[in-house]
Amino acid sequence: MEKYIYMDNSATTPVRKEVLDEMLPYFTEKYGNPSSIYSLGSASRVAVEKAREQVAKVLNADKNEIFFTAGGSESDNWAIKGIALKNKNKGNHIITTKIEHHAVLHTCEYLEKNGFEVTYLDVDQDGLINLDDLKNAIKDETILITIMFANNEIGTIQPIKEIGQIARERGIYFHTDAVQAVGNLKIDVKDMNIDLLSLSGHKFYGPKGVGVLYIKKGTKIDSLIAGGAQERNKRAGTENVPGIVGLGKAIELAYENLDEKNEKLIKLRDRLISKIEENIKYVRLNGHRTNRLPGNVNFCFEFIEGESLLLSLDMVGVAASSGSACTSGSLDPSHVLLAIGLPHEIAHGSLRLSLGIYNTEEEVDYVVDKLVEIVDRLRKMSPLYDKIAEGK
Amino acid sequence: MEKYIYMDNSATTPVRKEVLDEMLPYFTEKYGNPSSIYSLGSASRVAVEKAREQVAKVLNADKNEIFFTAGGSESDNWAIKGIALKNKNKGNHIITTKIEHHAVLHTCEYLEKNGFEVTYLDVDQDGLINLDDLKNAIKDETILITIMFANNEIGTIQPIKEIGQIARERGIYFHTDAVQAVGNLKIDVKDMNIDLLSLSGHKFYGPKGVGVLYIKKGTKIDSLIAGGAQERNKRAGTENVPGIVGLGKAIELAYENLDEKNEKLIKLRDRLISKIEENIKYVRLNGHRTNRLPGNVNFCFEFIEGESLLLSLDMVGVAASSGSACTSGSLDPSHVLLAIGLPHEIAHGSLRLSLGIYNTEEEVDYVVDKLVEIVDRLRKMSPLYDKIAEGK
Amino acid sequence: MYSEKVMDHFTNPRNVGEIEDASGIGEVGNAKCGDIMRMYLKIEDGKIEDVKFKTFGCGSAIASSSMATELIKGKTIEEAMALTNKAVAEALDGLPPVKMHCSVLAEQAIKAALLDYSKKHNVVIPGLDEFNFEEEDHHSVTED
Amino acid sequence: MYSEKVMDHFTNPRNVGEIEDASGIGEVGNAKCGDIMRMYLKIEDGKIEDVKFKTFGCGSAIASSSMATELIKGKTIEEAMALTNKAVAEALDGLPPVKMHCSVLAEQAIKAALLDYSKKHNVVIPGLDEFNFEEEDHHSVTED
Ligand SMILES: Cc1ncc(COP(=O)(O)O)c(C=O)c1O
Ligand SMILES: Cc1ncc(COP(=O)(O)O)c(C=O)c1O
Repeated sequence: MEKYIYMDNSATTPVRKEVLDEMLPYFTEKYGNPSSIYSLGSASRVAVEKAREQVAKVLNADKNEIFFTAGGSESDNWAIKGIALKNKNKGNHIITTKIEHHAVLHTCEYLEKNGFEVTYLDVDQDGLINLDDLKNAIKDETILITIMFANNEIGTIQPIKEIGQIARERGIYFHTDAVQAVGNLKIDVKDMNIDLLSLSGHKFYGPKGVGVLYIKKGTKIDSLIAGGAQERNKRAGTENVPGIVGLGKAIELAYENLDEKNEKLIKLRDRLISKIEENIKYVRLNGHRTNRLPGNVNFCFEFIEGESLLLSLDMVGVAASSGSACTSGSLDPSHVLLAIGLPHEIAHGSLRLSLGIYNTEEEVDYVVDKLVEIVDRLRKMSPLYDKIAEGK
Repeated sequence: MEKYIYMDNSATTPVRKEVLDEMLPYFTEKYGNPSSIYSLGSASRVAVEKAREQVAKVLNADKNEIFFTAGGSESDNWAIKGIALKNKNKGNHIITTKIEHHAVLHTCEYLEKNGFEVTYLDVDQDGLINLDDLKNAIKDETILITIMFANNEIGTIQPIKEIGQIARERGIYFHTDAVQAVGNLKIDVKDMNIDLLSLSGHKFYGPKGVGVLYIKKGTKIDSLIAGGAQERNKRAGTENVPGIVGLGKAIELAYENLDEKNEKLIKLRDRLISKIEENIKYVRLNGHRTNRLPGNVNFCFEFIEGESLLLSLDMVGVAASSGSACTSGSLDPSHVLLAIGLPHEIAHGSLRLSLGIYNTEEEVDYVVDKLVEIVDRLRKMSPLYDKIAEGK
Repeated sequence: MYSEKVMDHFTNPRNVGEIEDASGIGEVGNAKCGDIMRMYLKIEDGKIEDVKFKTFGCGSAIASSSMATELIKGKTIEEAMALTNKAVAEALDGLPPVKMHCSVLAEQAIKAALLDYSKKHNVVIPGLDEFNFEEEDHHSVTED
Repeated sequence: MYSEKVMDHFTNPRNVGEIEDASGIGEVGNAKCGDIMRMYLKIEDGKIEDVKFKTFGCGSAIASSSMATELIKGKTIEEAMALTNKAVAEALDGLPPVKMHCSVLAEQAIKAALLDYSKKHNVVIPGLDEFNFEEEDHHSVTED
């Protein structure tokens, strides 16, 4: 294998060199605890506050509304449990969708076991929720609407501003899991009426293990991690200073020339989509054709199973994923693909290729060439395909 | 200022060069998501599992009992909330001490607001709990005993094995916050009857923002962070691979030649203690004189206030702390010093000097010289001292 | 995740294909669960002269099929009957716990093909009747 | 955390000490809360000829004392009465929110010393009666 083609940028991304360079001093030289009052501590404090401003700027938030966490999952858990438990005197009903990330779904399921009621909205074949469904689901007891910004598997982008408006009008908190959106899409928490927003550093060329929960000023929320007075008394724990510095730098870089980068990414994405559709039969593009993340491509290849596709791609130096990375050990097909109406047997044969800033046209073409061969090989081995091949 | 003397190793430590070197490839080259099945993912998976073994070995645990978290505070919150909520059908009573870290205390207080009852054990003037008090506090409803291994402020080490035995005999889960102990003291979870143990990477020359919760096999515990299937389905979130790798390496290094390192550290510590006692009047050593962390020195200097002591030390290039680093923004005196029976006005004048592997005898002597000057200067400014000086 | 043996049998599966005039054909699994195995046997004088398979499934399903065919090729019916899923997994240097059901499928596919053979050719194969083709629900497999 | 001005007044505090034959002495705060300020005034012809202080407290308590003495030295009683805690904090280029009470203490210490002077010398100082020496409980200060 000469080269390695990474097309799993929705699973995680490498840390950019400029980002790592900013982080490095905070491991060995500027290692002070930001809570310490001596100069070494202040240097860390200043660095953390700078990162907070970098995040706030991108989201159009106030820096005091940015809280650092250990990643997207913690942010999701904190937002949902924190709002639910703090506001349970007001109501016990939560609205979400069937296509959320497990960090949201499993948290909602946990709350269901503990006295809360959750409505899981359906999505259409493109993965979009229906705003009327949302309105109809709202009850007097509804205290939280949590709907993801963009889906991690099929890339579909929800009408966040409209959802936020509905929530705002009814006085219901609105949380959005924007882990896949941040770094790729423009976000304005004020304009979009967002009360809480989760993001994770490693999805936009920042480090793993650090994220953010944006919490609009005045929001009533319990802490998930109690203890020291860090993060304005809302999230305890010695700050992951290098991680926070890296996240700040990464988000700043991600939003430099965003339009330009996205134009390039969308061109690549659409090239990949059309080449697959032109060269391979019995395929189905999952997710909305245009209203999707700039780097997301997701196909079902009928008659074959996703994991064997992934393994075969890995053998020719291509990294991709099937379902979401977090569940690739699982035997169940993706809940997202089932929610958009795919039958189980087809949902098993999905492939996600997520493009990033380092991918090229040559790579796209190489991947398509290899895909043609692999799909052909696996189909020839498949007992489902021979009937088709025979024209049955 | 020619050199900077860091004597706040209990607040945090620099990342050792050998540790950072192990971490570096996982930022930019081996950046795969450990959940991904392709080779880049497997490389990360292997690295995470290696670190898990490094931790397990030090604690004498099984590798499947090691769960990575974002630090000591998360581990404490998870252990306490997770046990309490999962076992609330068995009882609602928790036993802890008055000198725990806030990550434990505030979590207990949160549970008190939510239907649990908490007993806060007293400690004696050295900071030790009384085992009879513990036995007497146990009720039928007691589901958890959480007592720290060694105190972060005064360094006193609790009789963990005996506590564990009492808990084990009564069938009560025993959690210990060992954030200050790990890296400094020998720990054997089996021999010490520990069911859950928290530790944090940045206290032993590993990175910030990564920790561990040891959970004995068979322990019934809720997740704090739900979502993906990471950490055997118990703690969701894309793994902080570089952080985990760093923690693994750091803990391994910390336990190489531990006895030798501690002998040196204890010698330094005792030199610092006796020189302060010899050269400055009206001082009081806090914590047990011998049964304390090898690097911990904690004194009260009467008639002066801790923060002004810290600032003055910083001006001459010495980093130290007063109370715990996490609460140095606070105006209240340390709850630990109050618990060992100090009056408020004396508790305000505390100084913690925590020694680490990089400190030297020369540094100790320099710090004592400077302390003599600073204490003298501040006392001359103090309206409390002139009465003493006049012999009143 | 997978052993080298698994990867080898996945990448270069032995005995893929069909047998035109098979003595027995067995198919187990279902597409809903993500794996189907079809096994073709050519049996002469109580010996498995040839065996081929077609599989829809993950890497370990394909590797298990391949390994299972190798293990019974040229063997007697009794020997084929004695093949357990554990033996398939062991021959592959092990499978991840969540993937053990693939080896179960392989064992079942062989037995299903032998059952087909025994029916078509009116041969009694001892042990076949007792065999339970209902696989335990592998979707409830959890790690801990 | 602290401005350069604060650090300067902490490291080189102006007017530390006592005045033997002070016209008025005021002490506020208490050791339990971690800060005590004692202010000595020498007043002649309605002017503050000299001022000294002794303080037990944190860096900003010492800096506030020092700055406050500088701000009233040579001023009239009326001018000293007009000194607010905000003015002290501003002169120090600001104090962290949790430390604002230190500037309050400084203001109070001056007023307490003026009260002592007014009592000892039977001078009426307008505004002093209204002044409330009960500081709001600064222990309940939270950041959000
Ligand atoms: C005893 C103790 N427990 C818990 C913690 C919290 O650890 P972390 O800051 O890594 O969350 C600390 C240190 O800050 C500590 O000293
Ligand atoms: C939509 C979405 N939400 C949440 C997460 C969880 O983020 P993390 O793995 O950083 O905890 C992810 C990624 O894994 C995601 O794609």
